[in-house]
Amino acid sequence: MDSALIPKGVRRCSIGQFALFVGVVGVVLLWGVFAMLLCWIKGLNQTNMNDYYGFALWIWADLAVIALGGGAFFTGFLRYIIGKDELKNIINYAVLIGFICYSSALLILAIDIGQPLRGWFIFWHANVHSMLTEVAFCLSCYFGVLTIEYLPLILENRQLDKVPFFHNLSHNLHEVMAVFAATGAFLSFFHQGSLGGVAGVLFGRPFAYREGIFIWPWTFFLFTWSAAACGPCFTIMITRLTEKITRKTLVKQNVVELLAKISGWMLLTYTIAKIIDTWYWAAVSAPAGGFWLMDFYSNNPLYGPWILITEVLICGALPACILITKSGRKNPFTLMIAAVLAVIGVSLNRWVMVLQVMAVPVMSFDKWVMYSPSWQEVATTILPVAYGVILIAISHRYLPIFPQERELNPIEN
Amino acid sequence: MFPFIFEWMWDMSHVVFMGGLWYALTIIGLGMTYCILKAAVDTAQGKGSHHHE
Amino acid sequence: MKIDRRSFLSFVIGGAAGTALTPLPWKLTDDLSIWTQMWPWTPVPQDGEVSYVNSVCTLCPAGCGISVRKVDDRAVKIEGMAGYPGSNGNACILGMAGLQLLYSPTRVKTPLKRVGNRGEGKWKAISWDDAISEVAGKLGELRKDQSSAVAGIVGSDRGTVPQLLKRLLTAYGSPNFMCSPSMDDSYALTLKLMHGVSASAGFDIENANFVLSFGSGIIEGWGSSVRMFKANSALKDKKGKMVQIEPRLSNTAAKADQWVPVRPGTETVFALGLAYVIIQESLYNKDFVENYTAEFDAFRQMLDAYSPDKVAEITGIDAEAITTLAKAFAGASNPLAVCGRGQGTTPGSLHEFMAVHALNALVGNINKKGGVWAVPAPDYIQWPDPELDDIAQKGIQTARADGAGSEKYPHTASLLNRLPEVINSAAQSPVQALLVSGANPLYALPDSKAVKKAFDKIPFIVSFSSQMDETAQYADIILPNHAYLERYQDVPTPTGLQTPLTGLSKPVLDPLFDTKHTGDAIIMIAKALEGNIAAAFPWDNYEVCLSETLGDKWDALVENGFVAQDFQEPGWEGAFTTPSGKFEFVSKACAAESDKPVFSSVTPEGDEKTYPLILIPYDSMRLSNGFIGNPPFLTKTVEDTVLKGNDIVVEINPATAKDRLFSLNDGAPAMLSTPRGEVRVRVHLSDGIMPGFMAMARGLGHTAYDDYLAGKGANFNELIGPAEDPVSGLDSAWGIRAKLTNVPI
Amino acid sequence: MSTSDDLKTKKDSVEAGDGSGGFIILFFIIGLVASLISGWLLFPKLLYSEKKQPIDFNHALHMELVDEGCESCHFFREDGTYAGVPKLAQCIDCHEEVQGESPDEATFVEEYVTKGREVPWLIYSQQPDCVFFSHVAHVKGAGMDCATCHGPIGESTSLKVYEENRITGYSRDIWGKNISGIKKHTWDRMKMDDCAECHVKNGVNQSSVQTGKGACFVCHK
Amino acid sequence: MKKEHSKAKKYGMVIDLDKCTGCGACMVACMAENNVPFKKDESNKLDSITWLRVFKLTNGKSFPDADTCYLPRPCMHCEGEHGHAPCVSVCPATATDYSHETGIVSQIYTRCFGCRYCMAACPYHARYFNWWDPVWPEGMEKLLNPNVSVRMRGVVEKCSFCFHRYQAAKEKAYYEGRQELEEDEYQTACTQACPAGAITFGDLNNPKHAVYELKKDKNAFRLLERLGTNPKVYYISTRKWVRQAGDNYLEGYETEGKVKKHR
Repeated sequence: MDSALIPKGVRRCSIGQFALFVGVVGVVLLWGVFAMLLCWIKGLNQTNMNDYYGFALWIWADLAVIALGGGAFFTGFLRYIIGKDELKNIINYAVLIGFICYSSALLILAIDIGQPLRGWFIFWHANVHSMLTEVAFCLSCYFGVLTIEYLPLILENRQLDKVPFFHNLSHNLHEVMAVFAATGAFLSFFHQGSLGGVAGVLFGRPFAYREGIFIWPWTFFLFTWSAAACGPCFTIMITRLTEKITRKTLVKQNVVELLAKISGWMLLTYTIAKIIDTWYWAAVSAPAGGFWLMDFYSNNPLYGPWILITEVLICGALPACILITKSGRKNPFTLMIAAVLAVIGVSLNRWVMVLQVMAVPVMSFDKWVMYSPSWQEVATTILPVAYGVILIAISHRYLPIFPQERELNPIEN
Repeated sequence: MFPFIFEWMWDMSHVVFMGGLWYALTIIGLGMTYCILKAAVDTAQGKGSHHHE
Repeated sequence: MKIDRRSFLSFVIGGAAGTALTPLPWKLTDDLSIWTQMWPWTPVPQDGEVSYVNSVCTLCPAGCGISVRKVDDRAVKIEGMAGYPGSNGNACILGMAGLQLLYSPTRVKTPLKRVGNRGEGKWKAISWDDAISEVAGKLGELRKDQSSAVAGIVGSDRGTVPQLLKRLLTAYGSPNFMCSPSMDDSYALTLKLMHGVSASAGFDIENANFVLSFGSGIIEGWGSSVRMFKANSALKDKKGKMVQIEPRLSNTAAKADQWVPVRPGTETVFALGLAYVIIQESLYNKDFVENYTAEFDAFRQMLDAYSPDKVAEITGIDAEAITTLAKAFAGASNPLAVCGRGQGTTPGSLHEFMAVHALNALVGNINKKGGVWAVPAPDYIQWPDPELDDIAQKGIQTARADGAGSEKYPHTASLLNRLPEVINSAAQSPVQALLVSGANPLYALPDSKAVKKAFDKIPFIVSFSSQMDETAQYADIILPNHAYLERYQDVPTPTGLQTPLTGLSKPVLDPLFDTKHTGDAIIMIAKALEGNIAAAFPWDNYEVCLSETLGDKWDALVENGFVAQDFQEPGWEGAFTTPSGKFEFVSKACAAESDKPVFSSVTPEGDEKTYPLILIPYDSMRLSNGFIGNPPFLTKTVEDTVLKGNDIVVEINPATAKDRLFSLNDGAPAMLSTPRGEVRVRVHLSDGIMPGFMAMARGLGHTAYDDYLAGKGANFNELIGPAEDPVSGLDSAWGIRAKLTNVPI
Repeated sequence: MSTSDDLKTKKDSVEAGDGSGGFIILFFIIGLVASLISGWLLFPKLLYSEKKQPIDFNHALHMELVDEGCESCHFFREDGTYAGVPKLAQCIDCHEEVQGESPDEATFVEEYVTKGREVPWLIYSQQPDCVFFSHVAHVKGAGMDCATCHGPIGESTSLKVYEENRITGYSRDIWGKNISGIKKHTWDRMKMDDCAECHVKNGVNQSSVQTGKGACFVCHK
Repeated sequence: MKKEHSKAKKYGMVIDLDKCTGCGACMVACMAENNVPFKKDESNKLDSITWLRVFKLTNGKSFPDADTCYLPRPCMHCEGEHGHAPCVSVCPATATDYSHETGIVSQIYTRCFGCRYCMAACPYHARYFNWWDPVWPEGMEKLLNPNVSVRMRGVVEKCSFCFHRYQAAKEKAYYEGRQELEEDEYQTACTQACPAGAITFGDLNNPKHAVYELKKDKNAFRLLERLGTNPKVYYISTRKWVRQAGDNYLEGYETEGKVKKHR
């Protein structure tokens, strides 16, 4: 029925099966949309956030999806700037994942603010000293870049490509893609960092505060670094997941391995940097603010030292070691384990840098405050996941996302 | 965001930050304009209509 | 021309491009954001001319001078009135939230007649004429054969409005005029017995430099709170000392220089222990004791039983500390001992008052600078006695329903706390009609269940409340008073002030609703009853009555808000009019009491086996616990260790919480039961409460008022019963045995 | 995936390219012009609702009768606050009886003066609630004339129509008569930028850490 | 700018915790003055707008050595370094600002778009978000103060040191042809209300104002001073444990010389 739209030379499931799949995920999406409308119409009292948790699940989700979407900029950076040409076979997917992550982040931000109709103030009345301003600008600009990067993919749809203008546009965009990618990488380095800066500049919160250079606290660099390290892991993870679902190999092993290797080294160096940062913070910055390290990890039901060990060692050092060893990344199972761990690690880091920052009492007479999200928060956080799944499903079905698919899955007639 | 807005100051922060921003926006804008215009010219020249055949 | 897809698309793109070049999208974006600045459902306060109107606050007996800020005809804020004696420029937390009472949705806006069952909340609005004739009709009917069956309950008996009600009852033929009891009654009785005078106690705390407080919440609303706060700060500035004797670390205890956590109920013993040391060490004021007191030897003999060691055993405070404290107290140049627990809303044990007052006598600071003064009652109300017809003559001779003035309690004027039991134990209620003004007995009397039961037996209840409080909700007719900022009212000497003072509460703004001053309502009822009753009320209306009563003070009062009487420290000479003509350490009146020891303590109700713990109340400035319901602002300031959601939180020592059959965590729910009632609570583990005890805030658990107050927490009075003081008959209960049980979650 | 399908589309595109190219541009222009007209002309008409003042007022006439100019009626209270539009109490001295023959005057006396009702004037220069504007700071402090900001209202003989933004509820005079926000006189527009313009020029309260200009609390409450 | 700083005012507060009775009058005065909304249930203190909140400190000892102290916490109006308070520099839309002229940290409700970054930045929890539409029971909106704008749902609000009173005092001064304000002309609602006289307010830079000397008291301290927030609210307590609790005193960590001082 929709065969005219499907790329040539590849096999897709029946339209019925596809519609069923999209329909099921669509229900989840609608649930999220309902929750979103509740938040917009009734206000943020629909959430479990409070005056101690001004930032909560949503901001975590924002930080996490942007870190995970970091695969797009870093792969782009490697492909177009460094010149790792093999990566062209996975860049499309990385861009798509990035596009989903960034559009989701923007949507979540639009729900998260108390006055959505005033959202544009962040641009118009920008305070350039605020890390959030930097985030907003870079995020929006980079989202624009991602859209531009995603655009030729859309235009390569079999039917659209037939329109000469679109065909030419797509062709031209490819020609200058390196420029966009470079701009995107430039923006990304900044906003990934400024997301780290969001927590790092909070000198009233010794748990989050870090020293740094110029206006940038160390978390600025750590965030960029970790996004560059873990973003590609997420791309790998989603690629593998897509392959499992479609029961097809879509990207050649050597491409994945190359990305995994680079990711591994990034992760390793990041982990080392993170350990140094943690040590300096525990030994110097925190005590200067009146806190021992363990003050941050005791007297509360959740945040114990386990979280530090999990984040840095189990989800940092361990996957890094797997990925930098050849056998580790050759074995699909350990590769997947490493990717998943890295993804958990970076998500956990973002959780800590948002939620634990809020939980730690700063005044000695204040209390640890725990938080659990309301269903509306959960639903609106799942909304982008559903949206992402649908967009991936549609894109995969109708667009030539994986250049190697035809070669890897020849149709036998 | 613009120099005519109340919050704007002619200081280092604004020059660096907004400079970076407008630089990026200019590149993106120029790049897109170039691509669209060139695509239009190409189309007018008849490119791309039969390339699959 | 065929409009195909492409043409349409082109049209749309052209339209979009064009629109972007018009102000439309930009102006809309801007206007939508501006719309959020002025959401129609968010109120915008109207601006106008600012003015200040001075008045006197009548929300509690402290009577602070207030200055109400108005914007045009709206009252927007209450502040303190500078220069007002005692409160000088400040008001308390409740006083400042007073506008929420004025503008409260729970105001009674028009006379109401009950149409549903009692307490059901079904009312019919009626006209004032109908309301007055209804009340007068009912009273007229009753007067035929049982005039003494009409009772009146007021908050305090001072001031013209309560006196008008009293006059109405007298002319009508009923002796049953009752006031809400408080520590002022106990102090008055103490002065009557020990000084032999009819006076209220004034505390020259500003000049004291050692304050020994027996559980009095000096900075928690005891006496005139604002004045006490100022005195406390002044004490800090001049490096004076404050010692707090109390089982719980109250704010006063925390701020005191020394906190002496005696076992509750043993305060009397502790005071006597101090007296023992003072006498033993010969630290007492020889001049005063030798020349102006009687029964000193009897007192000294009685004290033999209170050596520091024995007192230590009973009170739990070690002997050395007792001795040190006694010496410090007696050694201070201006020591002052005060009592009356918490805010002094319950009268307490008369023996305790007398024991504490004996300490003041020992150090000779009675009627002296920095001491306790006997302040004569205000004398401006000089109405001729009403003419009494036969019915009235006969009626007022009848014995009072509450037993006050009887053989058993000859010294006490009013015993409202005994009324519920008297009614409940009688076959037919001795009270057939009840008029309630400025009081909320259904909430504020101990053992609310019994009070309600008693009220059920009273066929006709009239409330004069301006708010729909518990008692008003239970009334048959409500004759709503103006809110306190809408009316004239004389304000007698603030409680505890050492110099007589008359204040005048003035209307700050015109009445918002169809209400009438209770004074006017009483006059109207009297006129409707005709005969000698009407004759007893020669005034056209209340304002005339008030201005005539205040006479030459009126103009000054209207002008300045108060008239201070020139009053010096009374001194000792001729100050005592007891049978001996001297200060009596051991009053004959008490000694007449059978063979019991002269100074006794009160034990809490309930048996220890069933109820291993003891529940005590505590007062907080943030909770109004009198007849005024907490306004929303106050309730907002209540900490979550006092009220959480709708659960009241009780303080319990962590050691006690662990000691129970089940272990309780902070914030855990539990059932609290006493011999009188049971409520669901949450526990707050606090190191500030003595092990074995629990403390619960007073002022919550209202069933009336609006959603901002009703149903929040529990009323302490539902859990405690009254304990009759053997001398005064007043309520002397300070706590009740209780237990905690687990609640299934 | 049929080849015939492909062929058909190709034919379409060829036709479109040849035949309807002109139409496409024409439609583009139609769309452009239509939107320009509606955005510039229709939109402002729809955005504002026109409201008439309860009664008309002749400023010029009153100016002749008073001694102290604007401040005769628009005065400062003793606490320095600005009384704004006069209250009935001020008018009543002269207007207890109907003066002259204007029907508005008759309405004023009958509807408002006799009944003791305040006139619900619509205030052209009413700033939003978030704005704190101190008249006294400008008039007494800086010695400015009323007309500097308000224009020659004192010379007007009748009140203009009050236009209210349907979305924001603000007077049109705040944003300005001109929909594009262009102004000729100071009184054409009363937005934050207009206040700031003068404050910056004169160096008033330039104490903000964030902007180096006026601190927010100078004009906001 | 530098020159302006020297003669600039720096309004601040000194709160004597020995005198504070914890009565809460300051809280109510603040709420009444500043149109702070109230809900039916305010017992969840994590969602209860209280510009000035009185905290209760405990010394952690057991009966009968336990001790408590109340600590009123308005907005600290942090100066940070050169006016870069923790909250001011993070606000993306310039809705909060620091004025060198008064030293007051402002919050503009109509500019704020509710991102709550400032709340994350403030260690004192002095900032509150309007999670709910403010609702006054019928008739009670009459007590709203026209000098303070009512906040709408979805924005952050906080103590302004009753800045509208400064504006009002200035208006009076202009009317009377003056430029400068006397100490008593501008006082916050809480200062004025405190029955115990525990709060003193004035210009920390002005030797004629009471706060100038009070802040130098040997028992004076500021909350979380070592974080470098440079707050303008000082506290005085003769109790050592209170002073230590106020600034996260670290047992065994030599802080001498390491604590950032911004006096």
